[in-house]
Amino acid sequence: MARMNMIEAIRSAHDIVMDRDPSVIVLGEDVGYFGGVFRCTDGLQRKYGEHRVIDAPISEGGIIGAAIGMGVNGLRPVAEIQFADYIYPGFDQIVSELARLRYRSCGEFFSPVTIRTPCGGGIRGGQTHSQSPEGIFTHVTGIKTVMPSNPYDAKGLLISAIESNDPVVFFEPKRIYNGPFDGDPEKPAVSWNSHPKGEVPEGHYTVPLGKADVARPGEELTIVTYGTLVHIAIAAAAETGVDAEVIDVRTMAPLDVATLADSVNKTGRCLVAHEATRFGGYGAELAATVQKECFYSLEVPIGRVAGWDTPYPHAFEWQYFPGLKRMSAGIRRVMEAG
Amino acid sequence: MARMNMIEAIRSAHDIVMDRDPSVIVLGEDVGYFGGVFRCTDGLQRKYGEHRVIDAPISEGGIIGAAIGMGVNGLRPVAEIQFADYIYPGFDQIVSELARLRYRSCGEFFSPVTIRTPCGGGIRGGQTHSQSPEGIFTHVTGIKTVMPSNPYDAKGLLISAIESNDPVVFFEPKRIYNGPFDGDPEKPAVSWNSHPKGEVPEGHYTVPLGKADVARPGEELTIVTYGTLVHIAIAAAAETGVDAEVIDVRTMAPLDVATLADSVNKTGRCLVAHEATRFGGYGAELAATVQKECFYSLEVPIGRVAGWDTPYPHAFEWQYFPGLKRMSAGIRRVMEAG
Amino acid sequence: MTKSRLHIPRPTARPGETPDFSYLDLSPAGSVDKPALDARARDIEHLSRGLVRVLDDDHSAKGQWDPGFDATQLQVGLRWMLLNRVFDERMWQIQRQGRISFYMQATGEEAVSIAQGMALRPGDMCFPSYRNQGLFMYRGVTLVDMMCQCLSNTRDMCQGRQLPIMYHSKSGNVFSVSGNLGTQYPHAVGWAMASAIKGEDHIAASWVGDGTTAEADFYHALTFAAVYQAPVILNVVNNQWAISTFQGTAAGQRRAFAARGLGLGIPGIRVDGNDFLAVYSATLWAADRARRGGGPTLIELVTYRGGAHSTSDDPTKYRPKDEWESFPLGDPVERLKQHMIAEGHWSEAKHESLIDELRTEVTAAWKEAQKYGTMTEGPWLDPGTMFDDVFDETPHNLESQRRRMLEVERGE
Amino acid sequence: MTKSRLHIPRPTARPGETPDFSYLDLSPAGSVDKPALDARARDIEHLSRGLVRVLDDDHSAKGQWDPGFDATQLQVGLRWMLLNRVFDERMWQIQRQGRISFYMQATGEEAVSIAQGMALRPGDMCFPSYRNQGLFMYRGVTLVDMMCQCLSNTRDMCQGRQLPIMYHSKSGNVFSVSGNLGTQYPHAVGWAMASAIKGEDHIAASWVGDGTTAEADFYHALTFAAVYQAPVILNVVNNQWAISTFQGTAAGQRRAFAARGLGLGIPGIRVDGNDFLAVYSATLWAADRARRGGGPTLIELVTYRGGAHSTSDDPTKYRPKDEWESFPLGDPVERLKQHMIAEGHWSEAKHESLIDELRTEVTAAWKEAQKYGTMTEGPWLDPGTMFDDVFDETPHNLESQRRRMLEVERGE
Ligand SMILES: Cc1ncc(C[n+]2csc(CCOP(=O)(O)OP(=O)(O)O)c2C)c(N)n1
Ligand SMILES: Cc1ncc(C[n+]2csc(CCOP(=O)(O)OP(=O)(O)O)c2C)c(N)n1
Ligand SMILES: [Mg+2]
Ligand SMILES: [Mg+2]
Repeated sequence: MARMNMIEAIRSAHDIVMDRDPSVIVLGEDVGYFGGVFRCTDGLQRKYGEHRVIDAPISEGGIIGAAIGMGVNGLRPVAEIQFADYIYPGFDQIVSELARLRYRSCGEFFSPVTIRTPCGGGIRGGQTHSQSPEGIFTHVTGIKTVMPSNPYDAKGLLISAIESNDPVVFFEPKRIYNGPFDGDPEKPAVSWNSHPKGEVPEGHYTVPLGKADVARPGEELTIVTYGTLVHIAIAAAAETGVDAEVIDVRTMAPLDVATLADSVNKTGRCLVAHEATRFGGYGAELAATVQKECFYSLEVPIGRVAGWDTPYPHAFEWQYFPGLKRMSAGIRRVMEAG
Repeated sequence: MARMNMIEAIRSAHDIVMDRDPSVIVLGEDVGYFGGVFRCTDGLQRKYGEHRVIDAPISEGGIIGAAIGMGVNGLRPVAEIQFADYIYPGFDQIVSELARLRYRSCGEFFSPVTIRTPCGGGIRGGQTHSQSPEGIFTHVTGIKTVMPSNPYDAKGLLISAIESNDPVVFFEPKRIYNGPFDGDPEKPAVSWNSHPKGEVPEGHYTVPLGKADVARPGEELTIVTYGTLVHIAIAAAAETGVDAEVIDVRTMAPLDVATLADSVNKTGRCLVAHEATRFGGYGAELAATVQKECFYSLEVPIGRVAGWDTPYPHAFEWQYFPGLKRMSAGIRRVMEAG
Repeated sequence: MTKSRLHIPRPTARPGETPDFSYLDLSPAGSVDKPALDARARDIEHLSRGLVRVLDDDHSAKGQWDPGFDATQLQVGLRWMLLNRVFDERMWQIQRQGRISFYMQATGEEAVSIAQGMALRPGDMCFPSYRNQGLFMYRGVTLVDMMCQCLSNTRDMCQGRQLPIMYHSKSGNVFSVSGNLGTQYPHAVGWAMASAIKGEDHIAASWVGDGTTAEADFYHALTFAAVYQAPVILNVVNNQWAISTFQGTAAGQRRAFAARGLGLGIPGIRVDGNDFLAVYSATLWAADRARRGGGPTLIELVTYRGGAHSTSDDPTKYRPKDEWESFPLGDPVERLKQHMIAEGHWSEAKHESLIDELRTEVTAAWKEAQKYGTMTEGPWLDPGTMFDDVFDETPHNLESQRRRMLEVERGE
Repeated sequence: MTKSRLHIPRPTARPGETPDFSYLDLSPAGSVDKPALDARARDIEHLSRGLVRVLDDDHSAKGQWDPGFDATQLQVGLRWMLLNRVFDERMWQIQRQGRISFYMQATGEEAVSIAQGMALRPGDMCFPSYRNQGLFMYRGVTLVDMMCQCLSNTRDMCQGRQLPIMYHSKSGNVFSVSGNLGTQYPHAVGWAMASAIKGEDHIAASWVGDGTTAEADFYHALTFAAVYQAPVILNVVNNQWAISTFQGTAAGQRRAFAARGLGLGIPGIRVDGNDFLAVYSATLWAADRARRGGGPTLIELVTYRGGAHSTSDDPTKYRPKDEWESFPLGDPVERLKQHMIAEGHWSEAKHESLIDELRTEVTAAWKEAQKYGTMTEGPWLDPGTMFDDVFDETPHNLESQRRRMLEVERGE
């Protein structure tokens, strides 16, 4: 076992898979010589060559389009989109092609592309470096969507994604690349060093796609969330003294309904939380599913804590971002209801 | 009053607004000389000239990008995207620019673009002429999303959209361009001629954005839906003999929560229905909102009837499309639950 | 408003007006020289201005681009072009009779799929547009299989999931046709990049229409092809029309589509798309160049969309009825036939009997195809299959939707 | 895997290697002729190959592109370029001291914003990239206002909603800077189309970097500009680098960016971007041409990104430390200064005192800006304003979110 932060875990996942399978190639803006603006691919070009770790033109549509073609020709491309905020120029290729190729050709053609992209706020990055667009992808059938919340899962899920024959959009919550974050911007940064999920095997292992994780067991309330907010939910449970069960969704689509339902059927209360804007977000699906599956166990309405329905406001990110304050307020609301 | 089908009503809306306001211009693929593949802009170029009704290159991204610039320069562009299935190449311009321009410039710049696009299935159009992508847009703050279900609303809402200073994505359910449709593909087509909502004033009037409509009053169950499915819901109420209240959402964002909540608080049962795939769709937001607002009135879980979570399957559209059969089954399920 | 200064591109003729193709720059057959395979892109920019033609008005083959075909090769070409045409005619009728829901012809453009198909090797991968049915035929998809796709019947290669004409052929190395314009172009480039990465010498080819050149994916493909010198042939089938808009609406008015890649260093060849020999020869040149590491070539095939855009279209609404008849590059089938007659390889009688033979073949295929089901008669596909192939393995949520769908169908 | 044949574009030098700009095609000052304003696009394609230069190595102005500036005009240009540079230097330090969160310099590229700003008329609309701060300054945005934006303080024109440097100026006709690369390019074309539709003679101009030319919006803009002959100037600021990738990764290796529009019939001019006079003159030519209905022009400004990409970047990781010093086109400020000295309009002493004056101005502005709030000290913006301007009128759901937000802030 080694100690890794999320960046190192992601890099290690690439390394392990590239070493085993020569068909795995990496492409994206600044991923090659430079190793990526977040360093997630650092050293890979030196090790695997310029023909397997490719600096791409600044063209998200072209990157995804070309990756699809490479995948059809037997490669297993891992494409990095520098920030999730910049994925939209490639959206048509994802929705109209990547997600539907296997279906429309009855399995004759498919392209096992993994698209990695850092997402989320809390880093003073302003509107175009902070978005959480996962809810736009979870509605697209034919792709799997993943967001890990710690180095161990990041590596295991990324290996699963790259080895999967299905296209995967892999969101990386950049706020916790270097350490878990409990949602209080005033507190000093911590590192993955002392966190159990910062212990990561050096070799090959997988975390299965499609399985949620109970990040904190509890009895009084279920918090369903993912990414950075998993840690904030755990911190808020401590702060409020509520014995919350925190479910880390991990794979957003397909969703592990059973793990959610079991928990809410036990606790009778549910809070759904994400950074993305609330209206029409992925949390709506979580709430809709939970109300359906757990209607007769639910004691109070399902609460939602999410980014407000505005663009990401640079200077107000700590009023906007669902940090400790808002998570705790959300918990209290659900506990006091009924 | 005149009799109009939805195409005529949409054409009339253009005509009325273009006549009043010389800054209104129309652009899109085949909209000019030819009058649009669905004829929605037929005759407008002859009347208003090639400089106000503009045949555009086949470039949805360019159409929306250029429209934004025109809007910034004082025009009021109405852009047609030939099929909603082809809107994705323009997605980045919608999300990153159109929706955020006013916000990021604190109101100094904005662009009052209306994007019209035919959506939905049931016309044997296969995957790329049948999609219902509204759920991808309702999650994008800064744009309004609209879908009318009849000629009267189509004209009134479209005039509101064009006259609004906010960007609007205006979905047109092509299945009911020529007549309402009760969801039974075996039955002969009907026309708007005999439908009360086919009576449309020739002149200027508006239907306000942001207001839902009670399309059928009822006491036993609330069906929340929009577009083509409004008519199918009404037909299914008749078929099942359930006294359902059918709410036509009309404006999907911002949502008229009060009208929904009032109805469900009255009936105690709710079915949400749309053509789009179910997972992560707009129906999830409807269900999440209703469970929150009406928790203590709800007698049974909110049901969802929607397209299955597969790409649109050409030959199986009548198993896939939420027609009369599935709507009635959905009603029965909700009525029999509890 | 004051007087507008916006330039509006206008076609030279609209319904009721006299067709006028004076805007088309033509060069005489044989007048464009054929550069060496290793010519530098900058030294062959003139190929994007001229028009590579082999077949002259007197039906002889002229110049350096003449591939020097023997009688058999010519007959193979003619046969497949004719089959494409006869097939299209028949499918059009079948649609008109309401027996399939939709169809698109390649009438007048058959040289594109057939001559280019012949110039490529079987291991080369094709990323077609919806007007490349000829490629599928030439690469081994049977007429019955193509018809079954259009019928969405029990033998449909798409298992009912796709609109008619959205074929695919893994064994024939022809990619799945997409309804979204131009999306296949960057796939071809990515495929070609993969071929180069693997050190293989297969190349890729893709096709888009003149109108589609305005889509982002067209440019994405050109950019990536230029940067990585991908072994790919990027074809623009300039059939003058994109539904109701003419090629000027795609910025074809000032400079030929063949020039679209020059600014990225991609050589462009403007070819008489109705000249079977010229199309073959230009394609082979570009393929050989790509295979030797010479990188991408953009080929513009100047042709004319002889028919309606699709069965949903009525072209008399936006262009002169008789425009095709005035098209200076004629009809590819007719031109090859006349050449073969002039060469002594062919006759009107042989031609007629070939047409008869092909019609019979198509009729037989249609008869057989219907056995696997039609729009009105069974056997039927199992609708439960609609949940397959969304993913590699069908996840539980789709399995339960499958069950629920069957319940609803049974009236539960 | 077998040996890959993929072409990988490589910069001529990486850290530790000797800078090598031999790949840059240069023409001597005055060697490129200046065509008539109504020259046809096809007749001036050579402008995309040469390099329009006015300032010669001996600091004199040469040739037809010399705008013949008087001393005052030259001083205006120098003053604004210097202000841009001094401002950038100061803001960079301020960021390094942690007093603003982010910054981007235009070091080495100041001629672009200033000379082009001077060549355009106030009624012309600019759609800038994030490196066009000089345009905002020149068009009347005060240093204090720019600093307040970077501070997100109570006087911030963006009311705290935007990352530093994302300025906008309605009164100065400079559009809101976007963090998404290239999206402003089609806006400029649409704006220009609207100007033409309205029969006005205002033109639009936009700027992107060499790397950004690979984005779809670059091509969308070119296509629409070509089709409608929009009165627009489309600038590519080729500063050789796009973060860590060099211009070859954007397909700049085989053909200059100025040629990118030739295939659409858009004339391209390749200009020495560090030659204040050449930049001014080429821009004025393109502007006059556009204003007369001559349509769009693509201008490539060949320059060098003298600094890091942004405060988040460390260029020593990917390019030689001293590359800028070897850049054959030098430094635009230095070159204009030397020209003015050579012309007898200027002196080292005057230059030094101008720098002092500008530094004082910038220091005063910084002092004032801080009064409106800093990252650590008030006054503060009201976070409730974050719900404004999402729509024209704030809908009820946002109003209730505003209330809820304030409740949570108060600990409710
Ligand atoms: C992304 C997208 N936009 C619009 C359409 C609708 N459409 C289908 S074919 C067509 C015209 C294409 O013209 P061209 O590229 O010239 O090809 P041709 O039909 O002439 O072969 C249009 C606009 C589409 N299929 N996809
Ligand atoms: C759509 C999009 N993709 C990626 C980025 C990240 N990014 C910001 S600047 C930059 C490099 C741009 O290089 P260039 O266009 O040459 O401009 P320069 O910085 O050199 O002025 C990149 C990749 C972005 N902002 N937007
Ligand atoms: Mg065409
Ligand atoms: Mg650059």
